[in-house]
Amino acid sequence: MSVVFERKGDTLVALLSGEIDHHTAAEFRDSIDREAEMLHPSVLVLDFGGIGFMDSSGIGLIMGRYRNAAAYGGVIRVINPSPMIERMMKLAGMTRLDVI
Amino acid sequence: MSVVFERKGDTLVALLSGEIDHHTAAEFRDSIDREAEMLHPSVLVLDFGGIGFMDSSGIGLIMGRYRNAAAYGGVIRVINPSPMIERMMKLAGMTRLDVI
Amino acid sequence: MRAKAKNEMRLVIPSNSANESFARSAVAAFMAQLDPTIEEMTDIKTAISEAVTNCIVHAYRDTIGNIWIEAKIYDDGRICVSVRDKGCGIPDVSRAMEPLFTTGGGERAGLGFAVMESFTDKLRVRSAVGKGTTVTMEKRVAQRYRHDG
Amino acid sequence: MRAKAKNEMRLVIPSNSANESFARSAVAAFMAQLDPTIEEMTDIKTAISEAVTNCIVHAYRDTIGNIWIEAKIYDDGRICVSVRDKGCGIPDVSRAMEPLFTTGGGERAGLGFAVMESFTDKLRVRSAVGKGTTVTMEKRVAQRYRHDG
Ligand SMILES: Nc1ncnc2c1ncn2[C@@H]1O[C@H](COP(=O)(O)OP(=O)(O)O)[C@@H](O)[C@H]1O
Ligand SMILES: Nc1ncnc2c1ncn2[C@@H]1O[C@H](COP(=O)(O)OP(=O)(O)O)[C@@H](O)[C@H]1O
Repeated sequence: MSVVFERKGDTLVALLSGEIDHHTAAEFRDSIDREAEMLHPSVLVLDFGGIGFMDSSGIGLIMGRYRNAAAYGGVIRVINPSPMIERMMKLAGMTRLDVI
Repeated sequence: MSVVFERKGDTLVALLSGEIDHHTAAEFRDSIDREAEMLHPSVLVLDFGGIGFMDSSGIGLIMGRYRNAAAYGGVIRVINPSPMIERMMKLAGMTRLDVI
Repeated sequence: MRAKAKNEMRLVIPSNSANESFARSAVAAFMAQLDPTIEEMTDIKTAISEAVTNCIVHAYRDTIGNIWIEAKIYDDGRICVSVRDKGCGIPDVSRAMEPLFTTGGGERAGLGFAVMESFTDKLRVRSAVGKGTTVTMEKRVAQRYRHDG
Repeated sequence: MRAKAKNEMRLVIPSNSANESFARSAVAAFMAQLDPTIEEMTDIKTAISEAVTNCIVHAYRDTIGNIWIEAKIYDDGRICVSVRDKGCGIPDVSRAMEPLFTTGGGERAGLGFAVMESFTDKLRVRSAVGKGTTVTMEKRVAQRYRHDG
């Protein structure tokens, strides 16, 4: 797994690569939270374009980041989910969340 | 696994692809023998360029074709072995066989 | 009458989270004999990942225990996988299976069973508190023409 | 003193020849945790393929029986794999291990043990006629720097 960060003004983009399961979710979480804690970006973009596999731990990862961002007044956006990941997000009712 | 044949005069080239183990060796053997029985080529070329994995069943495959060819006065040649396959052939003392 | 399995495998692994990816890869490699599509393969991998994660996160919460995985494939293209633990068990299975229900805290989505249900054709959960849990899943892989029988 | 295994797996499969490729893929997927080179991976896959094939071709010649595969990995980068059958056994192990010796007929090269020996660091064979055979192999994978510990 790896996370590459890019700052665009008040937006932080996290480009995730690899597979997301409960094991790797902890690593993704730690590295995203470390960066977001420092910057408190008003928009945190999670780019799932490099994710080849994801189970429901990935939904937990999104929900956890959503709560963290909400706590300091930020929002998150999910971009480039594969059809598989979209299907998982629908299962989670995530069309209502502020994620595209 | 698959075998593609090419005739060049008295030479029959068999282009092998896939993995060779005891399970697939039987399929490789049947399809090579069927063609060789019909044509009795004076040179049977086994092209290992498309073989991604091979265990010692591949050496058995070569030795069996060598014996069959010898029975009707033909010879065989092995071409494009990977370093791994070459190592296996050396283990079998196959530098002495008429195989390059 | 139940068809005889064409092939089967049994796998035992400790509940290390590093084994989540191994378990789904192993079942996928076994399933390759059915010549599934990438999507069918991913569905099964995802469902296995959920079941194995539940053993690691819930069944053996603060300990390491064994996970038993059994897979069978049938001539008609079905794959049947069971994932078993001897962990804490589930007091109320139908409640546990409700989407979004979780006892796992903020980083769990409560969607494991929902995913297993949605990504396979059949899901059965048997559990006894203090004894453990067995999850059995079945999926039919579309039969395509195979040139080598 | 023997180091404790960092991870392990046990796999049981019937002696279908279709399982040769599954067995080596499963061990390779397990071994991935050691971050081996492609060549180290291929060495182990080849050795496993030989051991499993021997169970199928020799141990259970005209029948189907179970094959037990156990793999352990250690913090120092070693992988240890055993392949066990309850088949016919080997009457003379040192003779069987001689290169080119085979009871398998014209399509067997008699090189299985030679390959296992050459492609791993340690090979041990224990066998009892009528009871079965256990082959144990060990290989050390070069330790490389790992950024995620
Ligand atoms: N193997 C298991 N052993 C014990 N409890 C389990 C097991 N699997 C599931 N559970 C219980 O069922 C709940 C719902 O599981 P699931 O739908 O997979 O969501 P999640 O894993 O995100 O919590 C878990 O939070 C847990 O309480
Ligand atoms: N698991 C086994 N059970 C019974 N006999 C075996 C087993 N493994 C090997 N043998 C015997 O040892 C011989 C040599 O084995 P090997 O070096 O692997 O070559 P090959 O498999 O090509 O015969 C075999 O021909 C067989 O007689």
